Amino acid sequence: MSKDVLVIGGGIAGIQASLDLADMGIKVHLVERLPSIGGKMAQLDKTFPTNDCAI
Amino acid sequence: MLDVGRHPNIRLLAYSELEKIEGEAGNFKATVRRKARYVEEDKCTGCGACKEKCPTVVPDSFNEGLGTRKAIYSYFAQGIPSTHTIDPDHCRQLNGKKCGVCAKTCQAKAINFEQKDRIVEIQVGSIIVAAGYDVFDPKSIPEYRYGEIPNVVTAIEFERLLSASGPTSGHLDRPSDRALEAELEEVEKKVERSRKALDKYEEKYGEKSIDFITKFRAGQYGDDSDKAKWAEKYEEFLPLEKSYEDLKQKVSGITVAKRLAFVQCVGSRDFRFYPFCSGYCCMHSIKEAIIAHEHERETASTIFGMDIRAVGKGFEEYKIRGGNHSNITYVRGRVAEITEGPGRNPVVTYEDTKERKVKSQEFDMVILATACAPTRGIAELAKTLGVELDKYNFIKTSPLSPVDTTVPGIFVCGCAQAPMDVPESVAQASSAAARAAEIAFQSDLEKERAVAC
Amino acid sequence: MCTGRIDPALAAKAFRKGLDGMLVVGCYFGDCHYISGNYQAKAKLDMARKLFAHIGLNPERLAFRQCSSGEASVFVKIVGEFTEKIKELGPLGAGADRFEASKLTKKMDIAEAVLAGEKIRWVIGKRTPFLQTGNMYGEIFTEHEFNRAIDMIIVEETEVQEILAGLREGAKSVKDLAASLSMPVEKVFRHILALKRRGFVALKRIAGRSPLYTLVPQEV
Amino acid sequence: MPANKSDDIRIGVFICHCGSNIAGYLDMEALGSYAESLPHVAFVQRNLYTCSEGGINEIKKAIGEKNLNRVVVASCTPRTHEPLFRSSCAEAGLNPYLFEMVNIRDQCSWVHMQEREDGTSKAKDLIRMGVAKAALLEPQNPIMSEVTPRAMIIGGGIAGMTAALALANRGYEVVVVERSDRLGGMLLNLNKLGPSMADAAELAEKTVKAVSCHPKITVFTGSSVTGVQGFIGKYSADIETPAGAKKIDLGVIIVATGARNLVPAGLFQYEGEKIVTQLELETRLKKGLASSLKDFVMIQCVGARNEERPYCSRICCQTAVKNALLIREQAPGSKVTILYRDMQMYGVENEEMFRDSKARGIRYVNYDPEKPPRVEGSSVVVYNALLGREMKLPFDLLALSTPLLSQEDSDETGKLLRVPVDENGFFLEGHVKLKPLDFATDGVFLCGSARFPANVREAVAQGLGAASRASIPLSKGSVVVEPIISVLANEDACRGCGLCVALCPYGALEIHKTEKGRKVRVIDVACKGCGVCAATCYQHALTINSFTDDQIEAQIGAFLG
Repeated sequence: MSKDVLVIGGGIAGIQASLDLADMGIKVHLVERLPSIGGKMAQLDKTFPTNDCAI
Repeated sequence: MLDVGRHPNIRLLAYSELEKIEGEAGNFKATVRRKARYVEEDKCTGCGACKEKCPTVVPDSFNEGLGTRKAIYSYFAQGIPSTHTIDPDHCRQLNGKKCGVCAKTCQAKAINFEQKDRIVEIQVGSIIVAAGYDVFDPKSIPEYRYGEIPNVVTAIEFERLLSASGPTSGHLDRPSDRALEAELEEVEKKVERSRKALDKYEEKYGEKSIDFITKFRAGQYGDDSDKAKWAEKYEEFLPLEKSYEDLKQKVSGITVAKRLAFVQCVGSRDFRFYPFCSGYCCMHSIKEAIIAHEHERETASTIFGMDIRAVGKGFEEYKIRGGNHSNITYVRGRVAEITEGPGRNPVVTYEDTKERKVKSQEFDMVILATACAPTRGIAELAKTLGVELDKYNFIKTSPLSPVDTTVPGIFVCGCAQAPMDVPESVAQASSAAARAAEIAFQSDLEKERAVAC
Repeated sequence: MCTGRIDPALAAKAFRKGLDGMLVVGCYFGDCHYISGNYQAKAKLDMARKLFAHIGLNPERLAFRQCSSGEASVFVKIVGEFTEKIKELGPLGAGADRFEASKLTKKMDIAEAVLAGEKIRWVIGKRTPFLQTGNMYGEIFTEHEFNRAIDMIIVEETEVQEILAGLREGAKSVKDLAASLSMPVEKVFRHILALKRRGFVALKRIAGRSPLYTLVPQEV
Repeated sequence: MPANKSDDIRIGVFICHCGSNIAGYLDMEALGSYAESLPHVAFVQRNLYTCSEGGINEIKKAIGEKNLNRVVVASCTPRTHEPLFRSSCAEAGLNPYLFEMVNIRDQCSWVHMQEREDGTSKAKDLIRMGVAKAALLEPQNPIMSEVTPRAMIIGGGIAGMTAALALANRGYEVVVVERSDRLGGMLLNLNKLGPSMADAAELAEKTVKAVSCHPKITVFTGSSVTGVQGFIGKYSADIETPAGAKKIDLGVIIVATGARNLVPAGLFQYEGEKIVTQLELETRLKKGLASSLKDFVMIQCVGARNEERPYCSRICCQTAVKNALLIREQAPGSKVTILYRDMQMYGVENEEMFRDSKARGIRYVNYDPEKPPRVEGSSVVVYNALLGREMKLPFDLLALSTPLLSQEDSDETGKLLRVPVDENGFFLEGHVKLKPLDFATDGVFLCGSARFPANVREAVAQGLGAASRASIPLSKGSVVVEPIISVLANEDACRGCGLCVALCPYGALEIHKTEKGRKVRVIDVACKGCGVCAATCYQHALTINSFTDDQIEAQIGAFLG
């Protein structure tokens, strides 16, 4: 039995899932295809409806 | 994002791909290929000195190819990890040429051209798939002529043009104008080179080229081979100078894009491609139009859509605000085709369903609100994991267990499950985490479970 | 830490120490990591700018600007423009808003006291509620009314602080104070009465026919 | 700061070359000797990479050998490297809050690559400021508070029940407080759930049963929360139950109070018989439609997307399409026409259902809010833009799609929990994009239609998600907070006026009575250290650890030379 979790994809969904689990004390292995995590959201300039900066 | 990088419970395997999964819920064995970066992760400090010196310029995929990066690069400025990566397709050294400039520059001695892919095996109890989506490639819609008309761009490309950290530092320079400017620069260099060559002759013979050529053409110099070369150079120079002046004229007339058309449902709600609604694109277009208007107060945007779907919290209000304060006009209807008019301006032909007329309108730029397409490689990933896909190639779930895939212990969140916007992705990510945590703590709780009815 | 931490009195202190300009750069509205700190910062600094303008300092020397952490070029532009502006204004005390060194210190002491004052902080702090849900009587203020109220408070508080500063030099009569501060006698008298009521000022003695007022030491 | 104390201050300054990133553009030697000249500086060292293992060891060694009690590193950005340097100080036995970082790379050498002299002089300024602040730093200790391993969920609808089960299955005790006399919420009034057409009653029954007999879940029906005190990890709630008042200790709270349906009194001649709401139509469909009904008309956006209620209620279009399909099933041959403004059939399944409904002959007529439909006897008259004329649609039953409204008492619930509601009365999450299920106040979470109208699938996902968020403090067992927070540095100066309490965005300040009168108190674990209170307190009674007025002034003073 292993308690660890494998998360595939380092976009906003993968990041959030990883942080939640890690904060619960579960060890997470986050695999991302690209050289950096961030996904599509990192490419956004601002997000609606508040026009916040995306990252 | 930064928190992921420094969380003691997260092992970040960036630039890696899942190769194989064995086992079952509570006991999976994952095989992951860590691709060679040719940079040692534990030595690289992310300082970026290497990329300053790297001689090879490559289109930047983070900026959707609108800007450039080097063959050694960090994916984007604030990227985590900040470890740099050598692009093996473009690096001179890795392609058998002499270079190694980065290795010489790096004082941390982090460059390692000999690095190989590594395979790691990981034991896990559950798996969360958050593989995301791809932006639909609108090239397959012939009537929109994306890729042919330079000033027709996708929403994500436009996002990079709007971004202060993007290739235009947030100025709405049209792709055709940027190409023109690049051409001018190119021609300017040629003119300069040509001018220099002429200068040498002029100095040598103490005569202006323009005076010389009249005499030469009149045959005054006979068959002096040096003079013939001068003449040849000058004949080359003349059209070059002409095209330079023309270009300069054109470039001086360039202004930023101020008339924008947003075309909704590009690839979505379209039987030829994806029949579903991608959910976020209406709001994305409204946002881009509002930001564009913030950048340049004279900007006027028209959003062409069948329905404007503003269903999230505060979205409808945002849409109304856009109309009232940001010069946005909403037109109900589907765009039939896009053509190119004078001044490289795209022309949109559409049916105005309110007035029941086919109309055409000229814009400075057209932005295509592209569909949320299942990510490339999702079929392969699903096969590796053994999970089923739905008919559109998103990962299948059941309506009342929104994050459970068809395999116990494997969960899904975000756009890998279906198109959704950011807060929904975040909420679903937490849901998937809750389900995964249930498995992680299951053994501790089995006794208590037994008591439950 | 957040721009909301910037105490406006710090600006007065900094100008007194010899700073020529102070630029506060915060996040965009709605994007504050601390929810509303940037709104607070803007309200406080706007108020400080008004005060500085009132006492003769060019308010451009204090600026509040916004950009996001991802916008290097915007930041550069903001800093560049501000630097140019300050260069154009010249050093404080030597440029267009010329003060003598001794006067500058005095002015900044008064500015600091006003900015650190109870009244002004309550009004600025309660800006949003005043504009949205009204004051304790349920009167809702328009932006314009609120700004007028602020302007008035700035004028009054400056006068009060000037009077207190005058008294710090020793007991004085209303007439003397009015003369040295070039303020109408009735106005000084009104402030003195209010200060007396609040226990900041007391009657010391009567010199001839005019009463002399003095400061009451305050507990910290 | 007492004078005798400052004599003992020994600052170590470590200047990083960052390879050539800093050293390539600034005069490092000059920086080094300049740092040595600064007050209290006992040791200066330059490193190729201070963050490398070698650099870190040098810091640790110097702390011991040179008896340093403050450390300044002049290098890159605290965003990435401050945690590393802090923990290195701690490892060498120095309180990590006696560390100060100066950014001479991102904000200096990188910006001034062509201006070696000016860049170097700016770096000197920055180092001088850092050293001046370091001299005034005080040791701090992380703040820890235990978490009571129990969650309270307010609202026993599908979102609340899902959250309750998820937490209980993780082994935490859960208290569910439901206002009505049974669990189930809005689900109890629904017929089928689109687009799968699953039976709502079946789901309700299954979930209610699981919740009711879970050994870890206590359900209070017919009950309400009347008071909440405390903060994350240490809440105490007063619950009014039919069996009397109860007081329960809690660690976290989830708000799942749901929403209610607008009854469109006065709109489109609504009377609840022949002209009904979609919700009433659900009940009729549940019982089976009378066979006499043949012509059905639905009107969307009734009482929504107008001046009074500007928002779109998200789920009414899908409800209408679902009910239209069910009508066609129950009454084959019937006519169903939906009058709409925009069909909000977002996503994969909704759009599919929408398409399906068109294939099955459900008719859609777009109407312009400027020319809204009107009821004339047993017909609806509407202007059809496509035809360019008015149409008259007779109906046997007219269904009005009305929006979900926030609960009437959401404002009071918000005040009770010290969390905000938006202008429409829905609870306002911590961040619209990135923290949809959290509140700005730690320890309180949000899911379902209490946040914004959600369908059952979304409510389930959010219920699970909120459980995930809430389980974080529960599983840690304690809350640890960075000590860079507000402190009442001068209690005597505090007059208990409460201005800071009114301005604190996190509800982290409260007024309490002491022997010296009313004074403010900082709730450590709730404070995020924004500093608004310290910048507001006219008595200078409050300050922020590591960003005190003295420290900031010292930096400004040092900047001026």
